[in-house]
Amino acid sequence: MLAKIHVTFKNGVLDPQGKAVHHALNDLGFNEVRDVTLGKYLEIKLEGVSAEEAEHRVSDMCEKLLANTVIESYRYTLDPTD
Amino acid sequence: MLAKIHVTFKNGVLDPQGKAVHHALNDLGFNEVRDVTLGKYLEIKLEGVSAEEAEHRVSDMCEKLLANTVIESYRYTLDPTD
Amino acid sequence: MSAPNEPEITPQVVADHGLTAGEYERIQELLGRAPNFTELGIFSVMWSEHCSYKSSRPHLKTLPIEGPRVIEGPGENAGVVDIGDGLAAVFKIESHNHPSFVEPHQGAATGVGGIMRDVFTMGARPIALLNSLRFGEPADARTRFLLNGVVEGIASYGNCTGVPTVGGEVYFDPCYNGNILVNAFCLGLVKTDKVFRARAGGVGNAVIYVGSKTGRDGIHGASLLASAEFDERTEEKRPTVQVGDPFTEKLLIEACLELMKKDWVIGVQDMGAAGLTSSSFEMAGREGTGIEMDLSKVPLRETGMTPYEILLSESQERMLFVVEKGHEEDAIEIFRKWDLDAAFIGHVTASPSVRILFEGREVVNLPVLPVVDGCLGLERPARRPVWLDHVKELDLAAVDEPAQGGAALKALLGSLNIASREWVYEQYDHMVRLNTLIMPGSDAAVLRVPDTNKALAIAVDCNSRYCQLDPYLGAQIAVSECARNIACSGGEPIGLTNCLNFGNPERPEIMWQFEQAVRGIGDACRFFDIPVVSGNVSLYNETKGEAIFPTPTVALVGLLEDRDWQTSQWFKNSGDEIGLLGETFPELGGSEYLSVLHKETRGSPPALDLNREKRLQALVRELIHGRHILSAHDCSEGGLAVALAESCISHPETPLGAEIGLFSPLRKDALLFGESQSRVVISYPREARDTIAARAGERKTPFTPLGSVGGEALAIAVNGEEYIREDVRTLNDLWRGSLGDYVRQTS
Amino acid sequence: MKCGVVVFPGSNCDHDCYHILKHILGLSTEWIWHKDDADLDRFDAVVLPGGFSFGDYLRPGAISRFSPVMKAVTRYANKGGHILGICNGFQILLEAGLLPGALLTNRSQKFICKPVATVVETTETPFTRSCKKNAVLKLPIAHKQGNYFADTETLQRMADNGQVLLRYADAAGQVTEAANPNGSVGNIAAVANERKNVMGMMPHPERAADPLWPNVDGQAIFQSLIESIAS
Ligand SMILES: Nc1ncnc2c1ncn2[C@@H]1O[C@H](COP(=O)(O)OP(=O)(O)O)[C@@H](O)[C@H]1O
Ligand SMILES: [Mg+2]
Repeated sequence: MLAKIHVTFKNGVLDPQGKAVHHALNDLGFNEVRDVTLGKYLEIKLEGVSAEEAEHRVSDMCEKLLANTVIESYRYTLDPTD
Repeated sequence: MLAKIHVTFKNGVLDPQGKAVHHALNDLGFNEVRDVTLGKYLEIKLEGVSAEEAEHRVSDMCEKLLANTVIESYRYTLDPTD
Repeated sequence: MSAPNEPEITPQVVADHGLTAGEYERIQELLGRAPNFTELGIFSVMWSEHCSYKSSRPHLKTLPIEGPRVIEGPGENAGVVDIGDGLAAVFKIESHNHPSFVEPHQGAATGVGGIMRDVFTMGARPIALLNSLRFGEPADARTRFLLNGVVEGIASYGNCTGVPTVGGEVYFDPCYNGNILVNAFCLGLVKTDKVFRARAGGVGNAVIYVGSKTGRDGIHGASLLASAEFDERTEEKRPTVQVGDPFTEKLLIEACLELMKKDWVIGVQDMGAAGLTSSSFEMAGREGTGIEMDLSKVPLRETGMTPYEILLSESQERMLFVVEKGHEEDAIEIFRKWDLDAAFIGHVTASPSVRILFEGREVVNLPVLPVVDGCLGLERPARRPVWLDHVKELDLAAVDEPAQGGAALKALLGSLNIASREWVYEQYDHMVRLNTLIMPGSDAAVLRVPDTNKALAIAVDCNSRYCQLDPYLGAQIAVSECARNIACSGGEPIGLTNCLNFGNPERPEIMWQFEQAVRGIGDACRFFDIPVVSGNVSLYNETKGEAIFPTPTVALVGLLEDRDWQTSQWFKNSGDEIGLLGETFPELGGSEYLSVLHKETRGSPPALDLNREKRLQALVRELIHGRHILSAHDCSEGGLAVALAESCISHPETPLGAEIGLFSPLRKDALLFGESQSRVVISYPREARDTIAARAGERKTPFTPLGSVGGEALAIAVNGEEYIREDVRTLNDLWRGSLGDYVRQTS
Repeated sequence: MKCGVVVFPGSNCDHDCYHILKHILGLSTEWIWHKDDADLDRFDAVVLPGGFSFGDYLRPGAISRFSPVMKAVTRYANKGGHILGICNGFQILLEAGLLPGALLTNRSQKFICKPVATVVETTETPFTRSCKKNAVLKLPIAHKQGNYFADTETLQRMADNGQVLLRYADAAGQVTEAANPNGSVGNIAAVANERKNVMGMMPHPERAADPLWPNVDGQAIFQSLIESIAS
């Protein structure tokens, strides 16, 4: 079972890295770039859990460790074949 | 147009952050976790480019700036509706 | 006049803004009309406890703030103290407690950013950061998370801006379970004739906004959150947490210092709590002028922001400048060079009011003084807590005296309040800019003053357990101990800044603690002739009715006329002699020993005789300046035994042993672990002993040779019988490892 | 001898390098602004100092390598000019492809500031020529991304070609796992390009070069440069 997790800043929270990348891309001549956000992407391999359990466990991991829910939100998908 | 870009470590590159997260998850009692990789996730909003152009431009951004191809690989999708 | 679609003002809206009905009435009286919604927002932040100091002001007025070296005392963004050679030290300490509890990394990071801006606002280049941290009980899983996050946040911000973090303190106590403390200190250097002030002078001069764009972050953050107790509802009321951008701060430092070299810069203030509102009103207020500005010109990060939001945003890394008319473009050009946003948003006016336009219409028009000064100081009632009578009792006869002292010494060295802070300061760049002569790990950090032969010593201190048991005495001890740390490093204190962390001032017991502590600081400073030049008050550190121990943290800056006087706490050579300056009394009240080994916080804190303390410090300095002693370490938490052990093992490279012989009628635990004040452990070459004895005699300070440096063990005999013998490597591993082990350990 | 110190936005060891070169070593030293891409031929050596250029956002060095000055730095390198990248400067040279490998986050995931010991592996470079082979240099580190990585092939080529200059070691000069502060492969602390005119190092020689502090081991690096240029 593979959990694919995206952690990104909530709306309105300053994303200094995204801002810097945006700036850099414009400087490099990518003038079509209007906005950049930079987040985290995790792949977590799980073993010995059912799909339902995994659902619950992964959301628990996000809440407890992977996302800082004060400023970040998260979403994930579970891939049972992986 | 929204480009969604995943940057992850290449095979064979030790991912110290992924390892640390793996460790921390095990410590928190998530014993079902077998492996963790930690990468970056970027969303880039583009304006005034066609889908073909975007394809080309985004791959260019990745090669030049967004990934360090000595250690990282990247993949992306383009979402024309966003 | 008002912005479109503003809510109507109802009693509920007034209450939600943290204003009482009485205060709202007073606002109407002062204005001669009702404020509109945006104006109400302005009053709400400016009259909040955080900005108005309404509970604390009457007491703070009693602090001694004058001295021959003082260039700017409290009232400006930071205090300024002359250090000679045409230079001044600029410093201040400030709290970021509530945000750090909610989001430790960003809360602590933005705390560091804020205090740095206070310092470079004065025209000074920041050269040192310190911090004073308080966490709850170690067993609480959240404590580890908070400690990790706070330290990482401080590191991320300080390291990136290239300002070294050179010292601080970390304590754990259950009283901080729901309210951690994060107090950040910054020191900068400025030429005395280049000190800038937060003033909007010169009618017609231009008001320039610089730094990051304004977003919706932290609206009512510092002001409201720091002006009310925590409860379950705080979670929901929580404003968007501010995320720090240390890179922008670094650019801002460089750009501002570059701009401040120009002689057409009139005044500047950072946008801290209450953002654009407080900076504009306060700059006008100090000068007796007014400001007119157009919010449509403010660089914004988000769309659809209202004037209310723009004025109250606490987005980080922003400053407000006033420059001479005609130099708008020159100023903006400098910021452009550093790729920073900057905009010409308004000008200084003669009439003492702030007039704010947005999209062509007037949305605010308020007289300056009622806003900045109109909030009435509160004479809050104060009452001594009755529980004090109970906790002061301590029956030593009921406390077991251990037959051997080794186990107690090891327990103390491995306890989290005494163990080495290496795990913390290794994460801080404490060397950048090449000024740090004495790095973290000694009584005070010492930094050279570039281009002179001088150095500055800096330390922060507060034993809040003492303050809980006796806030007046505890506060006096904080000042004394801090000054002692400076003396041990070779310096003479020249200025103090303080951060007063207390519970809810609406409770008379808390107000009593506050009043006592302020009096304690004031009396001690007057006695030592140390001016208080800046400070900060953090109230409402209380969750569900549980207040923290009173924690009046003080930070002192000391001057070394000759940087070669710099002295560290660790023993230097085998064969040197070890001695004690000062006297030990049977005092275990409020000690770390009682807390760690007997799980008790009770009794009276150790007595303090200010005269004795002053003589001791003068003696230590005299011995250092005369090059008679090689190390000096003050006895604080854990007493004499811990001070001796630290002098053995805190050497950055090689721990050294010591053979000690004590003779005393006291109980052995009081002798070794009691925390009697005004004591310093020194080491010196044998031949210096007579000189030291003579000087000590002149200063009427007891001097007792205790033994010598050397060997593999710390061995302490009492009245001829061995009481402690421990391998120094064992002690070293225990002391250095335990904080890191604690953090890495899992619950 | 004339040195240039490049200033990127967010450089913060620029003053320290300048101080050591100019005031301690007495070399003529100039600042180079990152937006300036004029030729660097007037310099005998160019230093890319430590810090957090562009905040280290995205990856340390990732954005800085596109500053106009990097065009000049690359031309200078190709002509054989001496370039020393320290800490963040090393990271930038790697991102620019002027040195082999990459730097990952420290094994501990923490920023580490402390003195460490390194052992000199080769003295046949302009940056180490006045050191003794296997000499131990005590130098401070201060970084969060100093965990050096290169693939096996690259490492082999570097070893064969003498491109590893310093490795983390214990006080006796033994390269041990316990002496590895950040997880770098093979304890690598400093590397050079094939031609040996470009060096990158994570430790800060400029923090161990002012006699006001007891340790001046870092002077060996600068002295080597001075000797090479003189000869
Ligand atoms: N938060 C911190 N940041 C940096 N250095 C710290 C911190 N806490 C403690 N230190 C350093 O660790 C040493 C010991 O701290 P402390 O026990 O408070 O000293 P003392 O007993 O002399 O008051 C000091 O050098 C202090 O500056
Ligand atoms: Mg202390």
